[in-house]
Amino acid sequence: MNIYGWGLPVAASTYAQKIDFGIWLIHAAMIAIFVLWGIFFTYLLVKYRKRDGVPAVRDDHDETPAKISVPDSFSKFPFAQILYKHQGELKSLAPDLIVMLFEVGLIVFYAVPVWSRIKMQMPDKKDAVEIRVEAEQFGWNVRYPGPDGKFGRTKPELVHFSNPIGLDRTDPASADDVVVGNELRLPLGKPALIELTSKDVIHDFFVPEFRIKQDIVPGMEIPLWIQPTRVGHYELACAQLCGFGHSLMRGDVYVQSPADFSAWLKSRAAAAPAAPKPVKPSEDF
Amino acid sequence: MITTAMDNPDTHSGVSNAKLGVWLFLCSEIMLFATLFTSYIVLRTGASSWPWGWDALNVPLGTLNTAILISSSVTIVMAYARAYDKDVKGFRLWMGLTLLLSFAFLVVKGFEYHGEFAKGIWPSTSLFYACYFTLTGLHGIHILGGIVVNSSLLYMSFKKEHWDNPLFLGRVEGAGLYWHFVDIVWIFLFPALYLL
Amino acid sequence: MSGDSNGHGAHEPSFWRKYVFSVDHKVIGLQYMMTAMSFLMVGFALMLLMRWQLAWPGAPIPFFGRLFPPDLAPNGVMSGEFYNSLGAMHGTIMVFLGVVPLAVGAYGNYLLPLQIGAPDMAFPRLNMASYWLFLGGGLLMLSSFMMPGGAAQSGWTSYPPLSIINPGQTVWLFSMVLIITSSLLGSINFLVTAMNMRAPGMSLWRLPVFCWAQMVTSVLLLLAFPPLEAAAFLQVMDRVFHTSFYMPKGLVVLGHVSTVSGGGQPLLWEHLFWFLAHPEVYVLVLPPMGIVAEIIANNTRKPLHGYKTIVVSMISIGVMSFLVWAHHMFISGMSPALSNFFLVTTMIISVPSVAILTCLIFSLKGGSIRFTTPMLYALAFLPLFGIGGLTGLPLGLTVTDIYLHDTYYVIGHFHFVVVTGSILALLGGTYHWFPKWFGRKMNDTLGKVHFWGSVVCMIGVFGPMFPMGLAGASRRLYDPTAQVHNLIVQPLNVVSTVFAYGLFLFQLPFIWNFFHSMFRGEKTEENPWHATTLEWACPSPPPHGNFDKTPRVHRGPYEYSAPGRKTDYWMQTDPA
Amino acid sequence: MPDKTAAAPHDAHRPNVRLFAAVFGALLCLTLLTVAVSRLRLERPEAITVGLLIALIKGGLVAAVFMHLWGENTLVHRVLYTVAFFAAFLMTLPILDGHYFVHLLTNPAPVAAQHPDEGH
Repeated sequence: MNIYGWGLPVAASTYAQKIDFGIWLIHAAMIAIFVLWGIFFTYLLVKYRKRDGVPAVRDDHDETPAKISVPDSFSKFPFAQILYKHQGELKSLAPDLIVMLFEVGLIVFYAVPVWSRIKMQMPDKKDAVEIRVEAEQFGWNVRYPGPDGKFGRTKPELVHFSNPIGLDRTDPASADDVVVGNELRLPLGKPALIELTSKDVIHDFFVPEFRIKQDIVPGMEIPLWIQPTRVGHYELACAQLCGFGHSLMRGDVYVQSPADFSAWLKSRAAAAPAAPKPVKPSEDF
Repeated sequence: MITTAMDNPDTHSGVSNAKLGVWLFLCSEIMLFATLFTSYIVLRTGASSWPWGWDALNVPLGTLNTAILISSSVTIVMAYARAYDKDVKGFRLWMGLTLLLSFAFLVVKGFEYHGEFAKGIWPSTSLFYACYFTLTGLHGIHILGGIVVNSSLLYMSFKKEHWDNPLFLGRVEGAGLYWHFVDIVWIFLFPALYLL
Repeated sequence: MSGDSNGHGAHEPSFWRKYVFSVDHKVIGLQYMMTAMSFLMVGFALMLLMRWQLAWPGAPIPFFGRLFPPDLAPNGVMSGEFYNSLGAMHGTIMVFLGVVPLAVGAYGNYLLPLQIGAPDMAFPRLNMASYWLFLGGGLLMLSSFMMPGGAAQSGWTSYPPLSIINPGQTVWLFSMVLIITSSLLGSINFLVTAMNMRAPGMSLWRLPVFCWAQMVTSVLLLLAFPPLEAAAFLQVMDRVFHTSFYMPKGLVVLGHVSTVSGGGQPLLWEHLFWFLAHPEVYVLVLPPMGIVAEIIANNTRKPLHGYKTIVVSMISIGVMSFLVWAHHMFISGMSPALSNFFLVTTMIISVPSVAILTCLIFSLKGGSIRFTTPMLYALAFLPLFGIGGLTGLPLGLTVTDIYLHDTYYVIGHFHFVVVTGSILALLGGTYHWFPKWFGRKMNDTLGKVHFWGSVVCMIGVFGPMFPMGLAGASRRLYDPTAQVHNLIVQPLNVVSTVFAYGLFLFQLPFIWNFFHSMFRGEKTEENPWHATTLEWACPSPPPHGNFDKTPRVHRGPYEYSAPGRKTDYWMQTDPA
Repeated sequence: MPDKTAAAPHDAHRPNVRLFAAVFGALLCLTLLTVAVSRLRLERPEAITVGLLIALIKGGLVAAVFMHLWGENTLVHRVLYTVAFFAAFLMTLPILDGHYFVHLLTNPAPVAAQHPDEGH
């Protein structure tokens, strides 16, 4: 099965289908509104085109309401009179009412619940794979806490091309941290809790197959969660202009079976440098 | 033209062009300073620490400047009162005093800035000083603008043709409105930066 | 405002006073028009360069490639920096120097005093100052291409810290301050004119829709621009004095630890920027809506359906437009709870917009529709702007915006709004009011060629962007083929580019038509379209001072086909 | 509506010099008061409340008396209400968002919820 095609890419996370549902529903409604409206529009253009000897006919309801005379049958019902007099305005608001009801439905039953599910209800750290993603011009540094489950300290002064996130290897917690460049591996079916940080400018974490997109703002740690539903190789792209190399800023996302994932993580943790290395100040870089 | 239009309440708002124009301009200024205050509040709440004005700035000089600016607000409204009574000399006196006070404000501000620079403090020193220099600096630019307007009115008051022009009093009032607005901005800036 | 407003019996002014440093709102309006249209062409030319790179990434630009300095385009191939500055400048020029000055500066300046029956603006000299500030800001903006460091390359949104790190931004900020000041002076002038200078009998409910649109627009400009001005000052401070309003602590830029004191917040800029930039969208849209309403009423030969509904909708759009700005920031890292507030306001603002479109369509009912050239533009506006509006729906909804944000879907959406909406209406307005400006008509055949060519090409350029966005193609990519998920929709980029060149070709008849008709076009009378509003009650072109004697207004703006009258139009000035 | 009977040529306000003097005195006293209160080093929230309150009174006096807002044409009042409305939103919403920023800084641990996700 092809991942990419016309229309939306393949859906590979739990909330992807919810987002797709909204996209298709709105597009169906949009097309319906546009077609109905287009038919009416064309009909008006043909029917009321200029013809010799056929003058334009003013609609009574184009007049100001005060001038409209109300039929006698309405005399007993003052409210009905008002409605009758304001027919013109009410008629033009009728399509609005339909659109409004549709929108209210969307907000109440779809947008607010799904939004809070995706953006405001993060998984518990116990059940989740914790990952930190630090973006920079123009690449991704993905960090796993390693067997001890703790992220080590980082310092901006220690940033070096061999140590892209400035990991302080003197901190015991950071000794087994796994740092990989431009590669994000996730286990299938388990929620991943990702903390997004940026080293320099605003970037954006975008994986089309997961339907997730989140700006990464320097100075902030923005949480995000993903629960993959499909094994595969996807793409992590930056979606916020971050400089001249913006289009080159991409990474690979691999969703693996939990067994494959932990095997990979173990091999990487074993390969992590154990002893602290002397680090030069970054000015020499 | 204007007087005939004023006679037409259907199609005239009842506020003269100059005054309405000044008020609309002040509206945009309100939005400008509202933005600056918003930025100040947002940055301050987000900051890990924020110095107390008494430790970081020269509060006595700031208080003096507040008094100077308030006095200049009174002198300009007195100048308006004199212009209202067509008292040419009185107008010149009060307008001259206003100008004098506004220069005094800038001089005191200059001493204050100088004191900070001498201590090696620049806008880039910390977020607090960035806010302080930017906000007071922009306010100072507004003072300069006011000085230009007020001195041109003082200059105009030496020509009789302007006193015969029914619009002259409106101009004095407009300049006053602007000056009071600059005063109000300072009334909020002073506690925000120096005292709290 | 003293003696300037009344030019009768004045001696003939010199060439400079009459055509260059004029205080006459009509001359200033035409100056705005020429300048803004030139800027539109410049912005369009930048886009043509970008479209080449997007369709055939890495291919040398034909003919022009060698003309650029090697650091911008080595061997004629556009560099990433150059692409980014083209993108930033395209957005800035089109919005701030093209469409807004055309819609407000040109049309508003020329038509507002005429339509309310005033001899000139309330403050003619201020009006001249606005134009010259605008021109200065515009030229400064253009000159930034020639300056060391080049033009701004952080997008028209200028998000920090990128905009503070990147070269070229300072000139952008300074010219923005000039342009903003120009807009502020202009909007004060418009509002005072509309409040105080209306002819006797011209009560607010007798104003044409176009005047209402200009008034609402002026309020938006007046109150939305100052926050950007303040935000721009702060960014200037960050760039020039190394403060850190928008710079957080501990940045490491390309391996170098930043030395600024830190503590700033990039999101603050986003809030302040969008506080302006969302109302700005309605500044782009409301005056063209007013133009469409005028043209439709005139060419259906009947009153607009729901005049008051349209006006009230415009006012509510104006109010609401201040409360929706953060729907541009749903995924920016802003508080997700706050997003729900902006979601609701965004859905509310769609209500008055739909009401206006509905009223305009219902206005066709019962009419006797003349398919004149301006009417074609006004009619095309309705469905095409409708597409732009409808595609805003999935972008305004928080959940679907997660996926569609910053993709080509967004580009398609707002270009349908601004290009097939605003620009189409503004072009239609040119055909409609050209007889008033120059006393001559534009050629009809060329107008129709221009119309059909432009509409087909515009749809061809922007239509493919929707499927591209759905496939996940991001905007602002120098080389879209660098990301795997874009490859399948890359052919659509080629389609878009081809149509963009077509669109350029179809503007040539318009340019020729405009200048040729200015001098050689068929002469017309005062009121060639048999319209009812006040601008048609004075000579074409109107003299300095506009009306021979102050007009007196007796009725509403769209008294077409009134029963019991010989002619099918009843001018606002006709006594009986 | 404009007062057409006024002696001044247009909508000017008759100045009241005594009132101006009184306001001047009040403004100076309030300035000294706010400086004195600040010397007390109250807790930040209280200090801000008091300082803001005094500044509001001072600003209000200047606006009402010196700028003649007291007794000004209602159009000017309406214009100012409009601006106040928009400025209120301009200030509140970014400040609210600023609080979220602080919240993220101080408790990065996000909300727990029913995970893993039920639907596949």
